[in-house]
Parts: sequence; structure tokens; C-alpha cells
Amino acid sequence: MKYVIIGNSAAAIGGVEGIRRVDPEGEIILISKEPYATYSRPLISYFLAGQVDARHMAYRPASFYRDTGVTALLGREAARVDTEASRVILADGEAVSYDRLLIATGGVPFVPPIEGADAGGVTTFTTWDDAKALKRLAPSLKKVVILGGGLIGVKAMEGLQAHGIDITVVELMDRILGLVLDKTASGILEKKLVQEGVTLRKGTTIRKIVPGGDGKVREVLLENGESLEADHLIIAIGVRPNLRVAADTPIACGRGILVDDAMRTNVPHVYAAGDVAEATELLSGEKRVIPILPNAYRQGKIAGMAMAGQESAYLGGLVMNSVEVGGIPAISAGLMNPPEEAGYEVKRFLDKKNNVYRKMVLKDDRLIGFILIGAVDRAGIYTGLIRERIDVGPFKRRLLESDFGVIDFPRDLRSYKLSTVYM
Amino acid sequence: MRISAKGLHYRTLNEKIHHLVDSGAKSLHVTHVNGQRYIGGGLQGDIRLTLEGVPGNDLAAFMDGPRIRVKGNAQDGVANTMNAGEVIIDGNAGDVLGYGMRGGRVFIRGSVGYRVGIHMKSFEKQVPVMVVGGSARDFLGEYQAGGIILVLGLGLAPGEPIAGYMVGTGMHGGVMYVRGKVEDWQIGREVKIFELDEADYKTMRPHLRAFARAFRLDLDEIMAEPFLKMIPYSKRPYGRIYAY
Amino acid sequence: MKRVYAKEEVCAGCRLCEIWCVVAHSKTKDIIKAFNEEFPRPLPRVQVEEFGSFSFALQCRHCNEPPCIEACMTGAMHREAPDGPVLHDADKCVGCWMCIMVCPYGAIARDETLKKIASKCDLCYGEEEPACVAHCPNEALVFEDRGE
Amino acid sequence: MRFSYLEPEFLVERNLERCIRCQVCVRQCAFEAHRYDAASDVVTVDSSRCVGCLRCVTMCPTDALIVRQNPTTFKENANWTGRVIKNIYKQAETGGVLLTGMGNDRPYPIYWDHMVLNASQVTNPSIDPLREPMELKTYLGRKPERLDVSVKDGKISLNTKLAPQLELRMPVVFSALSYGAISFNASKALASAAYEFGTYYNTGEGGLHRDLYRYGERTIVQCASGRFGVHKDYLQAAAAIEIKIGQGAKPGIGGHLPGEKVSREVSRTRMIPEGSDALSPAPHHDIYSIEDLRQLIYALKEATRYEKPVSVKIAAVHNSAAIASGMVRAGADIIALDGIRGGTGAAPTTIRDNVGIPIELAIASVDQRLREEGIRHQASILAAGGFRSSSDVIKAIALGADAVYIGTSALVAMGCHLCQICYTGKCNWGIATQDPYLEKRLNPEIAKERLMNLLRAWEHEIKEMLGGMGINAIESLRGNRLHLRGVGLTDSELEILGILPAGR
Amino acid sequence: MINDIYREKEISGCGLSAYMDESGRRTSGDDIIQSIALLHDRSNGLGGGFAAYGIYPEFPDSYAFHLFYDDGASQVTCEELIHASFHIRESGPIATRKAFGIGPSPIIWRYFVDPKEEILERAGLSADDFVVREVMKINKTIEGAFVFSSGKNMGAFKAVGFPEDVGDFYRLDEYRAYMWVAHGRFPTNTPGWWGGAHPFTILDWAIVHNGEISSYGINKRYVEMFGYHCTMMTDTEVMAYLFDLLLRKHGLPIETACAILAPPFWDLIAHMPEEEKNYYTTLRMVYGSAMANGPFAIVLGSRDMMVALNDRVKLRPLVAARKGSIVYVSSEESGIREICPRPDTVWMPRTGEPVIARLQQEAAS
Repeated sequence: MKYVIIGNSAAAIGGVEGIRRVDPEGEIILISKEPYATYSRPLISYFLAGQVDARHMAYRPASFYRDTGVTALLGREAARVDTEASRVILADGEAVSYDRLLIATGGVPFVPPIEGADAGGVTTFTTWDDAKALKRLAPSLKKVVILGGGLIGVKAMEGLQAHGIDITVVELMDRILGLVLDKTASGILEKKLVQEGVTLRKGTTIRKIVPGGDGKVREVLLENGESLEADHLIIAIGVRPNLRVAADTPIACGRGILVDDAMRTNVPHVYAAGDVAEATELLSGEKRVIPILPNAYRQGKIAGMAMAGQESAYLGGLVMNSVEVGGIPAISAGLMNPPEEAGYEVKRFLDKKNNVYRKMVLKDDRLIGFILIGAVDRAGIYTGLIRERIDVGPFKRRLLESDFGVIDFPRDLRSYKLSTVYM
Repeated sequence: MRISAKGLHYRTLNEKIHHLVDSGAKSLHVTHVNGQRYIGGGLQGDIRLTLEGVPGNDLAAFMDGPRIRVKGNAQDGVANTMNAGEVIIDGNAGDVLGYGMRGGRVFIRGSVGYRVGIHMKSFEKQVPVMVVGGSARDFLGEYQAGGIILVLGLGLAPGEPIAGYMVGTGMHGGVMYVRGKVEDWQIGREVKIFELDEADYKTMRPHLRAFARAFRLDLDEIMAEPFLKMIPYSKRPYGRIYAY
Repeated sequence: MKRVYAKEEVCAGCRLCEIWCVVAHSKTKDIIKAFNEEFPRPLPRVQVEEFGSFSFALQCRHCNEPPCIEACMTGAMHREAPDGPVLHDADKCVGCWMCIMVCPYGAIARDETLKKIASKCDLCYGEEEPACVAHCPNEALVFEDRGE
Repeated sequence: MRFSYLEPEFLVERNLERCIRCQVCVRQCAFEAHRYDAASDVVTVDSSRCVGCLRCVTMCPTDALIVRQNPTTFKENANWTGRVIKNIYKQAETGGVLLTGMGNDRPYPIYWDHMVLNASQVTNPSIDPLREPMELKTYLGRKPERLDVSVKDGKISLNTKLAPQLELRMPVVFSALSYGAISFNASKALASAAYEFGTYYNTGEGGLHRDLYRYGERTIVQCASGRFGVHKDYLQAAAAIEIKIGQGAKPGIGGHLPGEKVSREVSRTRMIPEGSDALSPAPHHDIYSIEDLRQLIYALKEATRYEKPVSVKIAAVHNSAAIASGMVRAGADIIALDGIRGGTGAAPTTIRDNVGIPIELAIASVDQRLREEGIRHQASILAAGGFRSSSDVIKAIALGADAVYIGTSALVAMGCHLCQICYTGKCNWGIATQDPYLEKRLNPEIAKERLMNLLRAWEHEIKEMLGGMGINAIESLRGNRLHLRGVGLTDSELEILGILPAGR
Repeated sequence: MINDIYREKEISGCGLSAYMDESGRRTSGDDIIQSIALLHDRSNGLGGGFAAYGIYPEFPDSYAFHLFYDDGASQVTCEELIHASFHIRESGPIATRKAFGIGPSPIIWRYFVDPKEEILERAGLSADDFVVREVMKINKTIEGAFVFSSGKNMGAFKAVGFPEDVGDFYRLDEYRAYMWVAHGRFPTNTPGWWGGAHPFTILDWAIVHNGEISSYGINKRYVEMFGYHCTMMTDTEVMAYLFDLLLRKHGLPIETACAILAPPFWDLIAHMPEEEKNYYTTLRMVYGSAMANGPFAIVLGSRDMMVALNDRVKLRPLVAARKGSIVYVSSEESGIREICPRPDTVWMPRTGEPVIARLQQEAAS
């Protein structure tokens, strides 16, 4: 059996590890546009900040490809897939045939059509190369504007803060991290950011980028009429599935490549996983792209195992994020901003003084979302409750307690948890 | 089915009853009963026994379900530790009636002896009920821990007390209703006499109705006389006598 | 693989498991020195959960499909062998708390005493029996292979 | 509370150099003798709360604690001892009856310690039990005086049908410890140990918890005056039924399980409402005379259709011999005698310490009387009340008991430290408590193993001693008083015990 | 002789049954045997006995001594003593027949005797007191001889065995009495002694007893102050002496004697009218040592009266009935119904409330 994997991040590595769990022999060829051995994409902000050196960027040990028997084609871009002939055509024209193919091409940053966006000093922040470039520039930068107060923007901001740069974050929503937190939670973090000297511009976006004489950005104009001086602009609005290799193929796509619960596309022997894939979302049961690392890895692993002949069902992805802003940890998952309509039960605990906030969203005595700010220590228990759709009715009054734990589960569930192993 | 107990030792009689019940008998009429002990002892199931004569001690001991009608008087120890079922006695009954009884009911048309309802107890849905038509002697409801004891004082001789001395001594659960007069000095220190409220009448009524039906009495006439109620002060009568 | 299982019905809530865990992960491995002389001292990697009369000691279950490994962005969470314990490489950890976010047992703690890293049970890797099990006075923790 | 004149009974000493402030002691003391002061990060001790159970000492991981008797003494007085004075203070402060737990702790003579065993030398061989058979199997129950055997066509057939019997692997049975007085885990440990070992345990007057029905064939259920949990299924489940008349620790008085120990499970097992006092009256109110005992014995036999032996347990008192004789004639298949050193979960101290007679004398006189009356075979004697070792057991057998009940020894095997505060319900060892927080401390599996180890050890010792006497079956020692001699006993004690003085 | 404290009191339970025809009409022993036979389970075969009144009309004024002898030698010694103090009107063995369950019997002899006048005068005793003294002397000093009945026109019959078999053994069907008292014993100790069976008799008193007197120790020491010797160590014996003391020596009415033996509680006394209160208070103060504490039901027979009494808290069963001139008492109602299926009334006596049957004067004379 010959496996081909396009991509080299969490989903791809999950794929390798999934295949190897079932099939220790089959040939695996991994194709990656980037020239690096697999590295941790989320670490780029830590790299930028200087907290992590190049050596520690590795997602897997240096011996990984050797240990797993992977032929890694690094720095070589896959151009398209020929599903008819079961082969991948590389940008350099070479064709790599496959028995099973995993598309794990991840996402590409989305750059909106803003006037002047082609100016110098306007970059995105999703790859190690992005981080390397920015890190080189950092000593010379004074004022940086980040467009987007979401996860990528916040990460970029953190990376840059270490360099003592004036940062302004421009966010269209009324709060930062709007998609993963609620107003109260964001408020706690924003307050901290402001204390640390970050400038926030919310409820607006960039109308125009004004380059200076050197062709590099000098100023950005906001929709609200304000003008911000900037010697660098990072566009961090989000990523979109990188569907390039699927273009002009029969592989069905929505926002991403559509896959079933074994990560199969509609084309036989072709699988997709990670940020490129549009798979089942746990709570709604609908297909969605959820570009987060844990999902990517798991999808990759499921795909890998399925490719090698052992199918295990994907229970669905769950939106969840862990982020730290100004030293305040924040973890959220599921549906944290339920619609106003009836049927949702929301429980909150707020300790402003200590920057502690807990919010639980329930529906029909099932936990469907939560936010933890400050004290995040046992967040996974809540994630587990959501994931396993456990009836929290018997103990929901304990959910917000600081010492909430497995002990609060009903006895049967508790003993089940203690006497068995997860998955 | 009719069987005669004449001249039978209790072991023979009871083995006969067991045998008949084991082979499916649901209703037995035993004549010439006189003094045979343990009739209905440990018997389980939906069985009816009619006894003519005076059954011996420990009638219906440990019984769990059957219904017994005694056409005559009964001796001591009726319904000892009985769990469920019914004993209806047309005449009088002796001492230690319903000792440790946990469920079912016992109706006595006439009077009863000493220590009746001793250590009667209730548990979950099991609430034993005892209705005495006539009077009861000393130590009625001693250690009573649950259940309902009703004493009606029907047909007492003039001046004959409805209950003796030390009524409810050691009582720590359940309730006693007495249709007549009981003085404070007659009762144990753990109980207190109260007036009845609506709930009490509601509690008593179905049992009295069944009692009246069993003996063809007029319920209204029974209900017409005033009752008084005795209940314990606390579930812990001896909670404070120790030096910890 | 051999794992630690807790029997809550006989957990006395004494927390000796936590205490001996600290000792096992201390520098000196001497209980009195570990507590009275080592600062900062390691966090216990087993935690007694207690509510009312209930209690049990909880630590990493060393899942077959560990969500923490899946979620770990640095590769700090790892297994050396398919049936080995889930281990944590403090050197690689950056304290992103993704593992905390996904551990359904809440068995990973933030250790910020020296460097911001996750802290979890390593089954006293290399020892015959984890310290918590060895010192549980009531056998409320057992170390056994239940074929899972 | 008013100022108390009572000095602490114990002093708790903490070695601060060894204390690591782990607070295990704080968490383990139900009496709150240890407290953690977070502000100054020290653990403090209030010795006046210490009951001397040694839980903290045992659990302290650094051996930082010592508990000692308070060495403070009152002015020396042979009459007004500290114990006496303290009891008066206690009563003057509360107006209450002094309560205690476990068996008599007064220095009455222990006759076991004044009897010595025989061993073979020269004239007959001793036996090595490791290599040769050594039989301890014992049957308890009524035996006929003779057997009816007929021979037909050369084939011998047995016509006598034996009354139901209990088969013991060795002559030691766990005595009555009620669920309620002891925890469920303790009950379960006793039940499972008896079951696995091949002996019996006794439910006491605690009913039979539904989870313990599976040990029924190794269970002796009690029918006592409170009739707690007594119903058809309970009687049916057991191997034998014991009517409890009295108990060595408190002859002549009833029992009283305080409401706070009547937990939900206890309530369901005893079939009484949760939280209500469980009063066991002093007498059975259907037994005021010996023929009434017969009436109850036969009521139970009738209810179980003569399939189970019925034991009757009494406290050993002055006229035990006469009473036992009557009990046998009333139909008891087993006579259980509980001596003055018998234990309890709660008893008024004055009763425990002053009522009853030592079990040694009771065994001797009862066995002798039943033999004189020719009815010894009609019932087995099960002796109880402070058996501490295999040698106590074997001496009891030699005096005339068929088997012994052990209660305190079993509790000690499980971890009891004899602090005698069982009645508080706060047993730090998880034995005499219904507090779910404390109960868990007794792991029934460990406790079962410890109980079985004790039985195995005693079994082996008994075999060694039997072998030494040149006896390879326990029945050859039963009532064989020639293998006993007295040391330091008066003539009348020797006479009652029916043994010769050592040297003769 | 060993001090009494080293001797153990005999403990026993039992069943009892008795009836008296107040009209004086006499009936055979068949009924009483049948009644006590029904209460078989209340005894254990180690003792049964009867007392019958009106059985010796041919010697109505002589004391009828019933004796057990272990052997001929004891009989010779004893008869010497009897001869010395009494005129023997007639003597001979008591007729018996082989009966099921009755083992080897002692020699059983009957004497109709009258005390010698001169000896009575010398002793300064009434005939009854003299008889009591002589009976005690025989029982205490003559090894192997035991007087188990010493009243006039009445007799006790007892043995080791179940009572119905004892009745058969003594051929009680051949006697006719206006009062029959029967007892089946459940002793807790050694069998083998016929004298240990009930009833216990002294003079005309015959007493059967069910229960155990916890106050025995003090009751015994109390009657001993008045010259009684408790040789049998039984509750029954001491009860008999108490009655003899209270009724005969102190001349108290039977109701008072009963109130002394089973007095009301102080609580109840406190709620009595003044005069009654004073009466009972005084009784308790004076006769405290005669109070019988503990469970008992007794039947006391005498020439003209049958009394049944329960203890003060009703710890032993007792049922009474009347049919015409016959008063019945028994441990169980079935014991009465067995011989009187339809009594006029059946009742359960209250604690301390005696059931009294009295021989009508004309019948007595």
C-alpha cells in the first residue's frame, strides 16, 4: 500500500501516526511546500517573542520521518491531484502515484480586498516564515497595526509585545476574541491589554492602507475616519481552507473539502483532514470547518487509520480554544454565546478583582459551551462533558464551583470514569 | 378446604397446613382448633385461614401475607414479628399482641391483654395497624416505634378503664388513638396526649371502616365518640441519659 | 498497560498519595527534606478530589487515545511506547494549556513555580510501582493491568 | 459549656522537626484533636480531644507524633483513684450514665492465663501437624443420644436423620457484631472472611444487608428483643438462627443504637425509619420464662420448617449452668455463652465492669452440668467473651466448649485500637461508625485478608498445640480437662474448672 | 451442712391448670389430666404434679401424709419418727400403675395421722404448727425420706415426667375431688428428684407456680425469721410459706396477702383515694420483704379456697373462666376450653388481682 500525504502539520502528522498504528509496512510519501521538517505552527508567536528557539519549533523529534518510515518531499509543492490516475502532480511536474491520498493542506490566510494592501510591510502571520520575517524586522519597527482581534491577531500581538513595539489592534467586532469569548470575558482581557499599553480600536476596520515613499505602509485609515500611523500591518482576519489541490477535480468541496466521519471525500481512496476539511461538527451535527490543532490531529489520525483499513468514527469536532492574554489564561469551548431565544440555560460566576470568570451554557441539561478565564485548571472536564453529552442535571448546581471535579459526577458515571480508560 | 385440628399437635397441624399451601390451597377452614401454636407461622402468600376455636400462642408469628380469621378468642403472642397480612379475631386476645409487628393489620373485636403493640414498628411503606374493639391492659404500645394502634373501648363495663398503666412507655414512633379517657399519670414519660386534627381522622378512618365492616359495626357510631391521640415527644427517648 | 485505578469506596481522604508523589518527584526523595527544605517543591501529580464524604485520588489515566497528545502543539506530550505512560517533556512545553483544555479528567495542572508548564503523572516512570500506590494505606489505589 | 475539671486523658506530642504539615493527622482525626493553622503554617494539637485511637500516629508519614497517657496524677490514694475521680467529674458535669465500648477492662483474673496445657513426652508421641493430618473440623448442633442403624441383607443403613448442623473448618466463629454498631465494610469483611475461610459470622441484631445475603450459608442471624430486620427471608437466608437473650458486656440490659447511627442503609437493613433510635429492650417481651423461650425457639423452627439449628445466647451469670440446662431442654441446639469480658459497641460502664462472670468458669460449670444431666450431646456450647489467642481457644475447647466466638479479636485484626469510644460513632478506624467519611477507611478486602490471616494463624497454632498433646482430632480434646492444669488458682476455682493444679 | 448461699436455687417455668367446684361437687381426675395435657409444651417431662381436695372423705380430720422413700431403711427410720409423734390411723402404699414416661419410682407411702395430744401440749403448739415442725424435721433430717403432702382430706401427687403421665401413674381417674390443681414443670436443672415437682404443699396449702421470683433471696430470709426452713430451694416453696405465714399465722385475708405479694406501683397508689392509699402504703412499708418480684403466676389451693394470682406487671400468663359453680384457671385459655368448651365467662385477671373461688359454706360443712 502506498500512502501519499499532502501537508506537514498536525493533520498530516496525525495521518502518519494513524497509518502506522495499523500498517507498519506501507510506503508513506509526505509532500510539503514548506522546506521544514514538521514544526508546530502555533509556536510561531512564541518564536516571534523569542520564547522558543528554532530547535524547539519541532512538532516531532528530528528522527520522526525515519522512525515512521516516511519519505518526506519537503519544499515541494503539490499542484493538483489527478484522481483518475491516482496521482499527485507536483508543481515541478513530477507525479507521485498513490493508493491512498490524504489532503492535509491546511488553511491560507484570508486577505480582504483593501485599497493599498499590496504595499510593502503588509503581511500575514500563519507560517514559520512569516514569523521569521517579522522577527527580523522587529528591531526596526515602532508602530504595528494588527487587523483582526481574533486568535491570530492576538497571537501576533503577543509575539510583538516582547519586542517593545507599539501595537494597535483593529477589530471589527465590539470585542477582541469575539468568536471564542463573550463580552465579559473579552472585557477582562481587553482591560489587561490596555494596561499593558496595547491600543484597541473596536467596531471598525481598515478602509485604506497608505504607503509611504518607500512603498511600505505608513498609515492606515479606518472606517471610523481615524488614521493610524504604522510601519507594519499584519492582516490577521482568519484562514480559509487551502483547496488548491482539489481544484478542477471531482473532489466535492463546500467551504472546505467535504468528508464523512472516516474522513473520506467523495472520491474513492482520497481523504482530507485538518483545516482544509469540512467535517461534522459535534453539537450541530452539521459539516463545518473548525481550524484548530486538536481537531486537525485527530482527523488526520482517523484518516490515517481509515486509509490503512481500520475505520473509527469521528465523533465530530468541537470548537475550543486556549489562549493567554497578558498572563491571563482563557479557555473556551462549544457554544459560548447562545442565541437569546429560550431553551438555553446560562450560568455565570465573576470575580472581577482576581480576573476570574466562569460561564456555562446548557441546553436540556447538557453542557454545550463554556468559558473559563483565570482559573482554567480543570477545563478539560467541561470539554469532556460536552463531548460525551453527559446529563449534567444531577450536578449542574456544582458546575460553577471552584472545586468542581469528577467527584461531582453521579456515582455510576464517576466509578465508570475511574475504572476505565478514555477511548 | 376444611380440616379438623381436633387432637392434633401443632407440628402435625402446621405441617398439614404447609403441605396444603404448598400444593396450591388458597383457603383453609380449620375447625376444632384449641391451643395449637404457631398457626400461620412464617407463612407467605395470598392465603386465607379461618380458625374455629382458640388458636395457641404465636399465632401468625413471622407471617408474611396470609389472612387469618379467628372465630373465637386468641391467646398470647399473636402476630409476633409479623411482616404482612391480616389477623381478625372475633373475640379477645392475650398478652404481647403484635410484638415487633412490622406490617399488616390485626383487628380484635374484644379486649386485649398486657404489652400489646410492644415494639411495633413501621418501615418504608409498611405501617402496621392494630385495632382493639374493647380495652387494653398495662404497657400498651411499650417501645412502640411505628404503626398505628387504635383502642375503641366498645362495650366496656361501667368504670372499666380503656387502657391500663404505663401506656406508651418507651414509645418513640407511630401513633396511638384511644376512644376514651387516658389520664396523664397512666402514660409513659416519653409520650404526650394530644387532641386529634383532621389528618388524624383521615388516618384513622379507613382502618375503622375496615374494622367496622369486619365485625358488622356502625362506623358512624364508632366515630361519634371523642378520641385522643398519643405520640412520642421524640424519636430519641433515651438520647440524653448518657455522659459522653 | 498497567495503570493506577482509584477505589473511591475505600479512599480515606488522607492525601498520603499526594504527599508521597511530591516526595517521589522531589530532588532529595526524602520526605522531611522535600517538604521542609526544598523550595519550590514539585506539585503533586495526583490530586485527591473530595466532596462531603466522597473522595478519591485522581491522576492521569494514560488514555489509549490521549486527547492531550492530540492537542499538544509542541509535541511535549508524548508516549515513548504504544503501551507506555503518557509523558510530558517539560523542556518542550510552552504552557499553552491545550492539554488542560482537553483532559476529561482534569488531571493536568499548571505548574508555574519555575517555568509555565503543565504537570502530570508519569506513573513514577521507571519505578516498579508509583509512589502514590505504594503508600496508599488502604489500597484505594491499585496499579494493575486490566487489559485496557 | 462550663469549665470542665477533666484533664486530658492523653497527651499528643508532635516533633516539629519531623512534621511536614501535610495535615494527614488533621484529616484523619474525627475528634478534631489536630488543627492546621494556615496563617502560621503549623499543625496544632488539642490533647483534650484525643481519645487514644492512634490513627494519627499510624498514618503520620514522618513518625512525628506520639500519644501518651497523660502522666499527670492525682494525689496518691488507693481508694479514690484517678479513674474514680474522673468518672465522678464526668457525671457531675453531665448528669449522665457513663458509657463505654468494647469489653471489660477491669483487672479481673483471666483464668486462661492460669491454665497450662499438656504435651506428650516419651510415653506417647507428639504429632507434627505439618506432615500429618490434624483435624479441627467441628459440627455445631443437636446430636442424638444414639443412632439407629439397621442391617438388611448385609447392608448397613442409617435410619437416624440428624438435626441440622453447622460445619466449621475450625472451632472459631465471628461473634455477633451488628451492622449499625459496626460499619458495612466491617460487616462485609466478617461475612466474606467467614465465607471464604469456612466458618460463620453472626449478624447481631442488625439485620442482614441485602448485599450480604450471598454469604447467607455462612451467616448466623440473630433474633433479638428489638426484632430488627427479622422477617421470613432473613431467617430463611441464614445457616442458623440465634436468639439473643443477653450479652456478656451488658447482662440484663438492652441495647440502644442511637438515631444518628441509623443511616439510610442501616434503616433499610433493620427495617426501621432512618434516624430513629433502635431500642432493643432488655428482655424479649415474649420470653419471661423458660417455657416462653421454648415457645420462641419453636416459633423460629416452625417458621423455617426445622431446617436450621437454633442457638440461644446468654450472658454468663451466676446460674448459667441451670439456665443452660433449661435452654437445652427448651430446644436450643447451640448454647452461646458470653462471659464478663465480652465486648460491645456501647454499654453503661458500670454494667460492663460489674455484671456477669468470667467465661472460663461458665464453660466449666455449664459443660459439667449438662454432662451430669446427660444432655450434653443435645446442644453445642459456643463460648464468647474475650478470646485473645489460639491458646485461649484451645483451653476453652479442653474445658468443654465446642467452639468459640471471637468479636474483639476480630475487630483488632481489622484495625481496632481498643480506644473504647465505639458509642460515639466516630471510630477513626472505620469500624464502629456509620459516618460515610469514616467508614471508607476500612477496606473490606484488606480487612477480610487480615481476618483470614488471623484465623489461619490460630488454626496453625491450635494444630501445633494439639499435635504436642498427641491428639490429631479436635474432638479428642473437647472437654478433655486432663490436658489442662491450673497455676495459681484456689481450690474452689480448680474445683469449678474441674482441673488439677499443675504438678499433680 | 453447707451454708444455703452455696446451694443453687432451682429455676423452672411451667404450665398450670386448676379448677374448683364451689358447690363442693366432686369430679374425677380425668378432666384435669386432659387440661394439663393440652399444655404439654409448657413442660419438659421433668416434673408433673397434682393436688386434689376432698379426696379422703373417709378420714376428713386426719393429716394425710404422702411420703417418698429412697429405700426401706429410710422408711423404717421415718416411720419411727412418725410413730413417736402421731397416731397412725391407716397407712399403705399409694396405688399406682405403670405409665408411659415415668421412670423407676421411689417408695410412695401414705399415712393418715393425728398428732399425739400429749406431745402437742408439751410442745405448746397448735396441731398445724406441730405438723409443720414435724414435716420439716423429716424433710431436713431423715436422709431419703420426703413428705410431699401433709394436709387434711387432700393430697398431692407428683413425679418426674409429663403431668398427664403422672396423673395416669397415680390413677387419678379413680379419685374424686372438688378442686384439682395441676402443674407441668419445665425445670432448668437436674431431673431425677420426684420431690422437686409441683405442687408444693404444706398442711392444706398446695401451690403451683409458674415463673421465677427474683426476690427469692430476701423472701426466703424473711420467712426463715418465722421458723420456716426452705429445704427445697424453690420459688414455690417460699411462696407457700409466705401464704402460710400471711394467712394462717398473721391471719390476714387472702386479698391482703395477694396485695402484699403483688402490690400496686407507687404511682398507682398515689392516685388512689386517701384510705386506700394509706392501706397500700402501709402494706408495702411493713411487708416489703414479702413482695414477690419477678414473673409469676400461682395457684394456691386450700381446703376452702382456690386462689390464682399474677405478678405486678403481668409477666406470666393466666386465664380464668367460670361455668356455673366451677371456677377454672389455666396458663392458656385452650387449657380451660379443652374441658369446658363453653364457659359462661372467660377473663384475664389483672396484675395483682386474685381469682378467688370459695367453697360454699354448706358444702364445706
